[in-house]
Formats: sequence, C-alpha cells, structure tokens
Amino acid sequence: MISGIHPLLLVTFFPLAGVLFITFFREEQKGAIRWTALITSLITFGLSLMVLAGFKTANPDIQMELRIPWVNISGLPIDFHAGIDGISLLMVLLTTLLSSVAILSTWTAVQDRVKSFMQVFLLLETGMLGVFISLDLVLFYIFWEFTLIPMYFLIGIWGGERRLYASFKFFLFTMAGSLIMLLAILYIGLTAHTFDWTELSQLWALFIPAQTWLFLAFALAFAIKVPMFPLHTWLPDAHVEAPTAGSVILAGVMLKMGAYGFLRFNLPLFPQAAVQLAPWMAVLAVIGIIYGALVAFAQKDVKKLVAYSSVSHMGFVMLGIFAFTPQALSGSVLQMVNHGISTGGLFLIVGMLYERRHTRLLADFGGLWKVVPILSALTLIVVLSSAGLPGTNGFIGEFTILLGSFGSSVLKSPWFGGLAALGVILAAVYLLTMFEKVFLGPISAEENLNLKDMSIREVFTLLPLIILIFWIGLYPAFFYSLINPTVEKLASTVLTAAQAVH
Amino acid sequence: MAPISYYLVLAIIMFFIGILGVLIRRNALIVFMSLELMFNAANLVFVAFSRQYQALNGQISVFFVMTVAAAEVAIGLALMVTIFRTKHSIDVDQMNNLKG
Amino acid sequence: MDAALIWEWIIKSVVILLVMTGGFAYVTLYERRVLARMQVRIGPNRVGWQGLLQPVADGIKLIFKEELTPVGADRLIFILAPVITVIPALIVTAVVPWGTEVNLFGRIVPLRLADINVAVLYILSVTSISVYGITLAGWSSNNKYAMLGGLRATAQMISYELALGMAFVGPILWTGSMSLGDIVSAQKNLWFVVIMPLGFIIYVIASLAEVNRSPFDMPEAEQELTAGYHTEYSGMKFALFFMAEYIKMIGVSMIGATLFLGGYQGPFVDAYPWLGPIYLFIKVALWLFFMIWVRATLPRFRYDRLMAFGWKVLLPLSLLYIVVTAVLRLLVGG
Amino acid sequence: MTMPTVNDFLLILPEVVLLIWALLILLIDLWIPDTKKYYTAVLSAAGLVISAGCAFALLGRTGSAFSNMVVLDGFSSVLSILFLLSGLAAVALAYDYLKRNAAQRGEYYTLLLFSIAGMMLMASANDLIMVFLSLELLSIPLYILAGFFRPRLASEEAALKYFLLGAFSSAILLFGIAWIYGSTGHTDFPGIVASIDGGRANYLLLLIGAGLLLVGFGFKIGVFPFHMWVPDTYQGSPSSIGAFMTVATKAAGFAALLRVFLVLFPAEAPIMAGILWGLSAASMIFGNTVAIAQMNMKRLLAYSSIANAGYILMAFVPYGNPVIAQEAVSSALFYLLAYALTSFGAWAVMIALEPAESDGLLLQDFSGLGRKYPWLGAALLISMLSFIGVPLTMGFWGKFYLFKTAVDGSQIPLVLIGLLTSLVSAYYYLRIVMFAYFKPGEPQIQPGRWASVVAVICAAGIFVLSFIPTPVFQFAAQMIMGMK
Amino acid sequence: MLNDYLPIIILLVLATVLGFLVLIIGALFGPRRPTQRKAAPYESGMIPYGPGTRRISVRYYLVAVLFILFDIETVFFLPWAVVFRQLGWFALIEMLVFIGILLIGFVYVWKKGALEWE
Repeated sequence: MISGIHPLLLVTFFPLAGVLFITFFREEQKGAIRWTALITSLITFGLSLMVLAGFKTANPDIQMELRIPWVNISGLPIDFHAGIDGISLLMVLLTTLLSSVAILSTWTAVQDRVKSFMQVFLLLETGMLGVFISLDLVLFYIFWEFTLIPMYFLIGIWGGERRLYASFKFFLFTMAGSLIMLLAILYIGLTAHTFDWTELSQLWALFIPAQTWLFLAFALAFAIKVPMFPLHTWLPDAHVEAPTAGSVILAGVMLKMGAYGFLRFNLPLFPQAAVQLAPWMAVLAVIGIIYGALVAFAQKDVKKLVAYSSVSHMGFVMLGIFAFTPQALSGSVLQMVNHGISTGGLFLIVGMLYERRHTRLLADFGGLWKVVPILSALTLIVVLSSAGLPGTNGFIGEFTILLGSFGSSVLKSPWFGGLAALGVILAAVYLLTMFEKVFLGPISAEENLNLKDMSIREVFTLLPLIILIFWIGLYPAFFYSLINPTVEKLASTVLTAAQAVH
Repeated sequence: MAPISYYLVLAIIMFFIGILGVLIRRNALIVFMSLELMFNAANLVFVAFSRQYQALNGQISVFFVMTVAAAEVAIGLALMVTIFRTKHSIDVDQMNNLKG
Repeated sequence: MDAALIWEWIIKSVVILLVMTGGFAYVTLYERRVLARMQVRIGPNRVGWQGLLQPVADGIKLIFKEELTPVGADRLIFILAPVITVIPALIVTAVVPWGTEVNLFGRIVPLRLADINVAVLYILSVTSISVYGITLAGWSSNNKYAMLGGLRATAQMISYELALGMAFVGPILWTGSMSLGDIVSAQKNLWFVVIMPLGFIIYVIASLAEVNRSPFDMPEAEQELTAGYHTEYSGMKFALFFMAEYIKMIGVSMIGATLFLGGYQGPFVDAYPWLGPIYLFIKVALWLFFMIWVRATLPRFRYDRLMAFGWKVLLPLSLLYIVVTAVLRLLVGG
Repeated sequence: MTMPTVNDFLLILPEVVLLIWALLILLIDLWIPDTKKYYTAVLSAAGLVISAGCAFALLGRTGSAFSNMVVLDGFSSVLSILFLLSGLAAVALAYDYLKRNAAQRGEYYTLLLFSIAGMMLMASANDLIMVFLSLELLSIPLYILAGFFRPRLASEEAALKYFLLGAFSSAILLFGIAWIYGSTGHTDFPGIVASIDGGRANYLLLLIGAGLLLVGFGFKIGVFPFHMWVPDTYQGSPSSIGAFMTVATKAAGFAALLRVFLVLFPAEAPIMAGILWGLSAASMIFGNTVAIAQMNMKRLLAYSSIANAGYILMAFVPYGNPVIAQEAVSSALFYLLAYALTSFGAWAVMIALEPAESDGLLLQDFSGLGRKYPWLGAALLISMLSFIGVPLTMGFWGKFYLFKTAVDGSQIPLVLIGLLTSLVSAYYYLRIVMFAYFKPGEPQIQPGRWASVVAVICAAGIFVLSFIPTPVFQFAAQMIMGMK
Repeated sequence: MLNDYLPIIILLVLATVLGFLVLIIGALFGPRRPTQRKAAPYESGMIPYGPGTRRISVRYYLVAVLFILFDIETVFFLPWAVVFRQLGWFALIEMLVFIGILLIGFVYVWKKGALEWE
C-alpha cells in the first residue's frame, strides 16, 4: 500500500496519472511520451503484482473489498464497491501485462498523434481494470460502457482503411447489448433495492420470476462482447481495422470482459436460468468453435484469420462456463488468460509483419524463416500455444475444458465436448497452414528478401508472453491455485441454487 | 336566456373553422385570422361559462386573452410585413427556404 | 314582453333617426350660414325663408344624380361601404340620455333610448366600426385618391381614437360608472369640464379628428386628394357619406356635452323634465358652432404633423390627464 | 378582493427584478450607441445574475401569491435558476455571434429577459390563465428573436413558422383552459382540484380540456406529431436563440405540463398515460431516426431535441401513480438539467465555428476540429457522448434516472424503445465525433471567444458533475418536495 | 339584460333600413347612362395609370400595430376607472406602474422613430 491508498484504487487509476502527465508534453516529444506511457503501464503492472502479493489464494471470497458511498439516486445507493476474487485478479493481471506489452508494440507502429494515442490507451486501461474490480452493477456498467469510447477512438483514428466503418460497428454493436443490460440492471436494482453485487448474490431468489429475461439481457451484452456465434460479426471488422495495440487489447482483454461478465453476473444472479439455458448457450458456443475455425481456415488475410480464431477460442471459454463443472469453469478462466496471451501474441506478430511489409495477405508471404529466423521461431511458439500443443498453455486450458464438459451434469451429452474437440483439431490445421504459408517454403516475393529481423524492443514485447506460454503450459498449478477456490464456490452455489428450485 | 349549449356549439364551430383555416389556407394572413377565430372561440366558451356560473373570473380571463391576442396581432402583422418585403409573398407553402 | 314598451322603443328610435337626419340636414345649412357670416358673406338664403329649404333642395338634387361605379371596383363592398359608415353614426347616440323622465299621456317615459351600464364601451366600439366603412370605401373604389384618402382617414382616426378613449376615463373615474346616465347625474352640481379641463380639451381635439373635421380634414383634402375616400362616390351614396359625417358631428357633440358639459343638466331641469332635451340641444348647437368656428379659423394640418400631434402630444397628455384626475379624485372625492 | 401585499411581490422577486431590469435595459439601450452594444449585453447579464441571486435567496421558501395565481416552491425555484442560467448562456453565446452577423441590437437582450421572465412565471404558475399568460410572455419575444436576423429570409421564415404554429398551439391550449374552466368553474389550481375532488366537475369537459392542453403543450415542447415547426425554426433562428429555445423553451413547456397534469389530472392518468406513452415513444423514434439523415448541425440538433422531449416525457408516463409522481418530476428535472448543459455545449461549439450569414454548419465543417482545437473538440465530444448517454457524462445519469423511473412505473416496453432509440442516436452523434476527430480538415474559430468559453464550461460541467451527481440528484429531488 | 339592448337593436334595424332606403332611392331615381370614360376611375381627368390599389406604405402597418397595442392598454383604463374609488390609493399605484410600463414602451417607440411620419 502506497500512502494509504487502497491497492485496487491505485492499480485502477494509476494510468490516469500517466494521462495527466502526458498532457504536459508537446506533440513532438514522441519519445518522452512513449516512455512515460510505458513506465506508467509498467508501474501499473507492478502495482497489480502487489495486489497479487496481498491476495490470499485459498480464500474463495471477495477480497480487498473497498466500498465508498458514491451516488444516491432517490434512496437507491450506487457505491464505489470494488473487490477481487481469483478470477478478477487474473483478469487484472492480464490487463496490466497486456497493456504494457501493447504500449511497447506501438513504438514504431504509431507515429501519428502519439500523445493522444497514449492518453487514450491509458484511459482504456483504467476502464478495463475498472470493469474487473467493480462489484456494483452500475459501477460495472459505467466502466463497461466507458471502455467503448477509447476503443472507438483507437480504431477510428489509428485504424486501417475501413476504420470508420469498423469503429461505428464496434461501438453500436457493443452498445446495443449493454443498453439492454442497463434495462436489466435497473430492473434488478429496483426489485432488490440495491445494485451491490455482494448483496444481490444473496438475493437471487428475488429475480426468479423474471430471471430468464434478465439472464438473456445480461447474456446479450456479454455474448456480443465475447463474441458468441451469431453476434460476432463486429469482431473481424474491429480486429482487422484496429491498430496492433488495439487488436491486442481487444482480443486480449476486452473479449474477456464478456466472459468475465457471464461468470460474475449471469451465473450467481440467475442460477436457474443459467442452468436451464446452459445447453443452448453451449450449443452456440460449439457452433462458434466450429464456425470460427472453419471461417478462419478460409481467410486470406492473416489478421482476419487470427480474428476468427478468437471466435473459435472464445467458444471454448463459453462452453467451459456453461458446463458448470468446477473443472470446466477453471479451464475456462485459464483459457481466458491463455487466449489473451496467445492471440495477443499473434496480433503482435501480425503487427510486426505488417510494419515490415505493409500487407497482411497470406499470399504475399512465404519462406520468411530464412529471412527473419527469430521472429519465425517465436511465432511458432505462439502458434503452437494457440493451437493447443501439449506443453503450452493452450493445451492446458482447452484440455481442462473438454474434460470438464464431458463430465458435465448440466449438459448431459458428450457431443458438446466431442464437437469442441474437433475445434481443437481444426485450430491446429488453420494455424499451422497459416504458419506454413507465411514462414516455410521458398521465398515467394521479392520484397520479402530484405526484411529486418526482430529488434531488441520487439523481442522484449513478445518475451513476456512466451514466458507465460511455457509457465502455464508446464506448471499451471499456480494459476489453478488462484482460480480453483473461487470457481468451486461459484459452481457449488450455482448448482445448489438451481437445484433448490427444481 | 339562451341555453349554454348554443354558445358552446357555436364556439366549437368557430374553433374548428379556425383549425381548418390554419391547416388548409395558404395565405399567412388568412391563417392568422383563423388563429384569431380560435382565440375568440375560447373567449366565447369563457364568457358562456362565466355567465353560467354567475362568476366574473371567466370574463376577466377573456380580458387577458384579448390583450395577449392583440400583442400577437402586432407581432404577426410585423412579421408578415417584414417577410413580404423580403419575399413578396406570404404564401406559407412557399416558405421552404429552410431544409436539411 | 310588454308590447307597449316595444312600441315605445320603436317610437323613440324613429325619433332619434328623425332628429339625426333632420339635424344633419340643418347642420349643413347651419354650417354654410355661419361660415358665410364669418367670412362676411350671406350664405344660402334663397330656397325658403332664410334658405331653410336649401337642404331639401340639395337632397332632391342628389336623388336625381347619376351614380357611377368605377371600373375595377369591388361592387358589393363599394355599395355597402356608405351604409357601413352611416349606421354607426346613426346609432352611436342611442345610449345618450336626453333628460330624466316625463309623464306623457299618463305613461312615465324616460327620455332616453337605452341606459346600458357599459355605454362608454358601446360608444367606443360603435365609432370603431365606422372606420371600416371609410377604409372599405377607399379600398373598393379602385382609385388612387380614394385609396390614399381611406388609408389616411383610417390611420388618423385610429390614432386619435386612443386619445378619445382616454378622454372618457376621467368622467368614468369620477362617477365610478360607465353609464352615461350616471355620468350626467354626477354632474348635477359641477360640470366635469371644470374638474378636468384637460380631458375636455383632449376630447374636443380628438373628436374633431375623429370626424375628419377641420383642421384634421386631411383625408378629404381636396387640393391633394380631390375628395379622399369618397372620390368615386356620387348621388345618394355620396349623400350617405355626407350624412354620416354630419351625424357624427352631432354625435360627438352630444356625447361630449354629456361627458363634460352636464348633458341635459341645467337649471330647473328637475322640476321641468322637458327642459332636459332643450338644454342638451343648446349645448350641442354651441358645440357645433364651435366646430364650424374652428373650421373657419384654423388652417389644415400637414399630415405628418397631424400624426405626430396625435401620437407625441395628445397621447402623453391623455396619460397625464388620467393620472392627474385620479390623484384629484383621491384628494377631493373621498 | 384581496389586495396584493409586499409579501406577494417578494415571492416573485426574481421575476419582478428581471422584468424591471428588462424595461430599464429597453430604455437605457436607446441611448447606447451602436458601437458600444456590449454595455447592453453586460447589463443584461448583470440583471440575470441579480435575479438568480434573488432566486437563490428564495430557495427553500414556499408559498403562494396573488390569490393563488403563482406559487413559489422548490420546483419553480430550480427551474427559475435553470432558466436564468440558460439566459446567461444565451447572452454569452449571442455576444460575439450577433456582432459577427452585424445584428448587435439591444433588443435581443431585452426580449431575452422578457422571455426568461415568462418562463419563470410559467414554472410557478398556479392558475391556468397564468399559464397561458406566461406562455405568451415567453413566446412572443421568442417569435421576434427567431426573426432577429431580418431581412435574412431564413430567419424571417423561421419566425413566421414559429409564430403561426406557436399561436396555433396557444389557441388550442386556451381552448382547453376554457373547457376546464367550464367543467369546474375555476382556473386556479386549488379551485379546480377542489371542484374535481368535490365531484362537481363535469368529467367529459375536463377530459376534453386536458386533451387540448396536452396538444397545446405538445406543440410547445415539440413532441412528435406537433414538431413540424421545430427543425425549421431552430435552423432559421439565430443560433444563440436556437440553443436557448432547445433548452429553456422546452424546459418551460415541461414545467407547466408537469405541474398541470400532476396537480390537476392525477385521476385522468389512466387515459393520459396512454397518450403520453404514445407521444413519448413516437417522439423518440421519429426524432432519432430522422436525425440520422440530417447533415446540417442545426437541424440535427433540432431533431435531437424532439427525441429528447420524448425522453423527458417518458419519465412522466406513470405520473398517475402517486408513489412515482415525485420521482417522475425529479427525474424529468434532472434530465432537463443534464440536457441543458449538453445542448448548450453542442450549440456553443457550433456557434464558435459558425461563420456569418450561415444557416448552420454542415457536419463536414467539423472535420479536423479535434486536432486543431483540442478544447473545443473535447467539448463537442463530451456533449455528444452526453447526448448518447455514455457514462461519465451527465447525460448518462439523466437517462439512468429517467429509465429508472420508467422501470419503476412498469414502463418496460417504453424503456426498451428509449434504449434502442438511444442506440440509433449514438449513430448520428458519433458521426459528428467522427467528423471532428477522424477526418482531416481545417475548421476556423470565428473571432470572439465567448462561445468557446460557454462550450468548455458546459462540457466541464457535464463531465465533472457526472462524478458527483448525488448533490444534483438530491437538489432535484428535494426541491420538488414542496410541490402541490 | 336583454331589455337594455333590445332598444339598441331596434334602432340598429331601423338605421339599417334607413341606410338601404337611401341607397334604393338613389338607385331608383338616379339616371344610369354609363360610358367608358365615366366609369374610369377618376384621376384628375387623365386616363388612369396603373392599378388603382397598390401596395400600402409600411407606415400604415406601423400605425395599425401601434394602435392595437395602445388601444388595448386603453381598454384596461376603463374598468380600472370604474372601480377606482373602491380601491383607492392601491389602484392609483397600480395604474402608475401600468402607465410607467406603457411610457417606457412609448419612449422606446418614439426614440426608434416609429412615430415619425417619414
């Protein structure tokens, strides 16, 4: 604790200090601005590690609670209620890490309006951190909605050619879901006379009459964000058009906000509805897995391929969530982290390639291994992790999910797991095809002959992710120790609650 | 003493003639006169009920309304004169200078 | 309803109309004679004794004149305009009391047609209507002179109507009633002209302008506008305008006398009610004489001065008069 | 006959002060040479400030004056302050803008002050005739102000349209008042209420009257089927007046609507709620969808104001429920406050950029704003986000409170419409942001900095207050306690 | 009520009859020999030039507008005068305020030149 400020507050709002600090630079002082932003994000990461240090892993409950009375809207309090459990802690760590990595990745990629870029980016970080620590529905909603704006700007200003279209689509799609969620939040607040998550999770019985609708309202918002199958259409556009750092954050963190929302709100607040609708959600998840994989396979653009792979991978997360076994749930949470790392890594690599060649078409590459061996090697690691090769993090996450879903008492069918397993195979196919087309074989294009290999900075950008890939892949126990208590409690409360009524 | 319904029916007729005038006629001056007709329909209702209730408050209201109507006449006339000087027409259908 | 009462009203109405039209006829003669005398002439004295049949001759002459309707005139309005002008003039004095009550063939007959409680409002509104006739006459003639004359007349009349209306306020203020009967009764001991001379002067000036009399006869200024709004009128239609103008003269004199000069009040009027109409007649005659005198004496106003006088002098003066009268009423009247 | 006492005047002191001030300015301005009209502007601002001071001093006091013609309560106090502040904004916005357009005439300020006094009286009117009179007092100056740029045809047309439809709505309103008088024999609220409660009122006539009143007010606040004048008038009027009208006129209309319906027709709520529902839904849908097609900022803001009228009306649909009625009013009030800041912010940015002789900026004209003028760009951004209702703006809290009230009143479908139309609105508001930030361009701030100052103040207000909305909530909630 | 106004209505009817009677007499006895020159609008003997009714100078509108406003103020004086004695000083003060406001408007109109006939 620094100077008595609550660590969660400190982590969440420290990036704002960077924003403020950057304000005093002139537009031309690009280097200073970049360094300030990087240092800010690193300090934030350090602060999140401090939170980790203070976290009691065995305790499944909310920890480090902070409750500051904030708004009182005609007798209905909205508090600044923050706190973390294992899941949110992991998400916070993921966010702070990926933010630093993303900022480092922009060093040369972003040359235009660096000052605004960094400010917007740090604002986004605060917003995302806020989403993960909020324990008040309205507070959560505020952070949730707030993240849209910086992302809108990231895509709209620094994005690719169709950035305007993509930024609008991103904003409107996600806002559509969250508005319906707002309605549900209001309904909940007025029914229970509180917006506080801890209280609400005790009062879930109040919502039984309307819980299907409430569940769907929340699910819509989260499913769009995740994205689940028919609601994913914004994602390829946003990912492809966003700048590299934006894609990394979008895939790495913002998609997790959706999955996190399911875990944090849908399950504990509407347990019966969750259990009842679980097969449907699982069906959508499986469709997402297969569909995402197939479409990814058909892509000619690397970035689009990675984007569709996200749809597929997040399908695993969703499947794990709605399998409701502690195992599947832990797998999901871990897979959230994994996806953040490996897809984030892939986007970074795509960004690096694009910086060198200003194209992302598979056809323009080929045989890069000979020219840029370091980049190729690191890419291979990330690709394999994404494909779920044993020994990497992807394997651990997906395997746990599949295992959990086979044993699910809610889904009651091995088909889900079986079809999802097909997704794993497909992932290996399209990822490796991609790798082969880009890095292996003869050098097809003249321009590829003189590409520079990775700079030290780029290595440092990818290095943390590589480390994590192997850490989780080889020794996941640490992560499970964070996840398991929380998840077990979650699974048991949901299932008990669901059975209580049946 | 005529029953109050006579006055009310007359007032309603006046009011609707006024409304029709406003909606159908194109000359701003006639629209304007239709508006006055509507005001006076309201006045008639006031006076009729005022007599019915043997109370003065309705008639006092009419007093105020007349004043206000006069002010509106003044403004309306002034506006029409100005616009006629610029445009040489007070046809409301030709007021289409403004659009998106 | 009492049939006798209705007959009484009809008879009274007829009397009023006769007095008015007859008065009109002889005021024309009166004016010509007086004017002539002032200009050291003799005036018409051939038709009948002292020219007393001259108006009849004029009337007969007008009857046999050809009436023209100019091309492009709005025929209906052109025909109606004189009627619209003359009717208000004829009926405006309906609320003026001529005296108290007399016993006529065993029946108590009040010497007034109607004594309504908003007589002043009645007068104001009826005089306003006569403006329409003039405006419409000017507009429907399709003649530039008529048009201008009509407009000028309208502008002038409405401008001076303000002062006229405010001149009424003093007597009402003092009496606490808008009934002319009450106003006259209140002047039993003291004519209002003494209490509020300013109001009287304002009334005199405004009423002159109201009936387009010299020096406010701009609308008909023959040198500029040939004959103003009735340029195109001839024959009996012209006669109607002519009639309206002179009847209005009688009307404003009568109202003015009632408001400020005690109306029918005079010595012994209580004892001998028949004196009432006589007193009123004398006052009106004097008033008319004054009007003719003014015509003989004063030159015509320039139109811009006329308007400026109405707005910049008479209007503020009227406001001052109201305030002064009100203060006076509080201090004196109790 | 009860004579007015000093106390009566004391209760409407802000209005009295303002009216006297306006009259004095009218006189003083005659002797101020054309080159020094800023004296008039400063004087009128001073009058508004003094009047606001009086209003603040009276804050918390309640009472009725002039034989129940007007009441002073929290509701009227809050709105009075809102009107006065709007007036200040309108003065500030006009200052450079009028000079730029060579229309720096002193009447602007006098008329503005009269109009504001009318609005204040309207918010405290306790008698239908008073409602009508104050409505006219506020409208008539605005008719002139709308045509203030004569002989520019756009301005004149705006004025004539506004006038004809304004008078039309006044006539309908008056006709409604007449029928209510016929039904109850009273025009003062307590009298009408007593008559209704005593069962002496003719229900049919009352209903006719209420319906006509609703139509009349509908015109004034510019909800859907009665909105025809809104776009043309806002576009053709001087921009500073357009800004003022979108906020203050609307607020005044709502003030009267809220009070009249809440006090007089709680029993008619079942019928009225349906109509209000329809008006609200139609306005939200119509305003927001038509706004999409607008490329002229003024027209866009006009359609947005139609939509916003629909939003405010939404809170009021369940007004018949006494538990929610208070909430409805305070949420409407809060939304109005938020909307006022937002709308002024948006208009101010536009006015800062609007060249002379313009009919309003096109959206393209904002291109490059964010880069060239970061402060103004930020103000525009914040205003637009607040219009959408994105968190960390007052617009968010406004919608939040509004939707909360509506959900509380079981108006879920209506809230759904509100939410979905917000989404639609996000499209066109974001398009403005897009032009300002994503497109290159060289906008030019016009000489004079007052409009920019207003823009930045409003934006700062929208942003900063969104962190501490509680005092504003409480302000809005407590102030209406004294109502009825 | 009706008794007060019925005589006036009788008078009005009779006056109308009289008015039309005069018209009819003129129409009956007057000769009717129209020619083109006679029927032309009179223009000092010249052949009429241009339309007879043309646009009205804006000054007349101004007078009309001012008249409406001030006339309505006059209307307020009358009932005030009737009840003046009952209200006493209060009425005086009220009227002074009223006149004061009126005067401010009057001064404004004057200074703006609306009262100048040119």
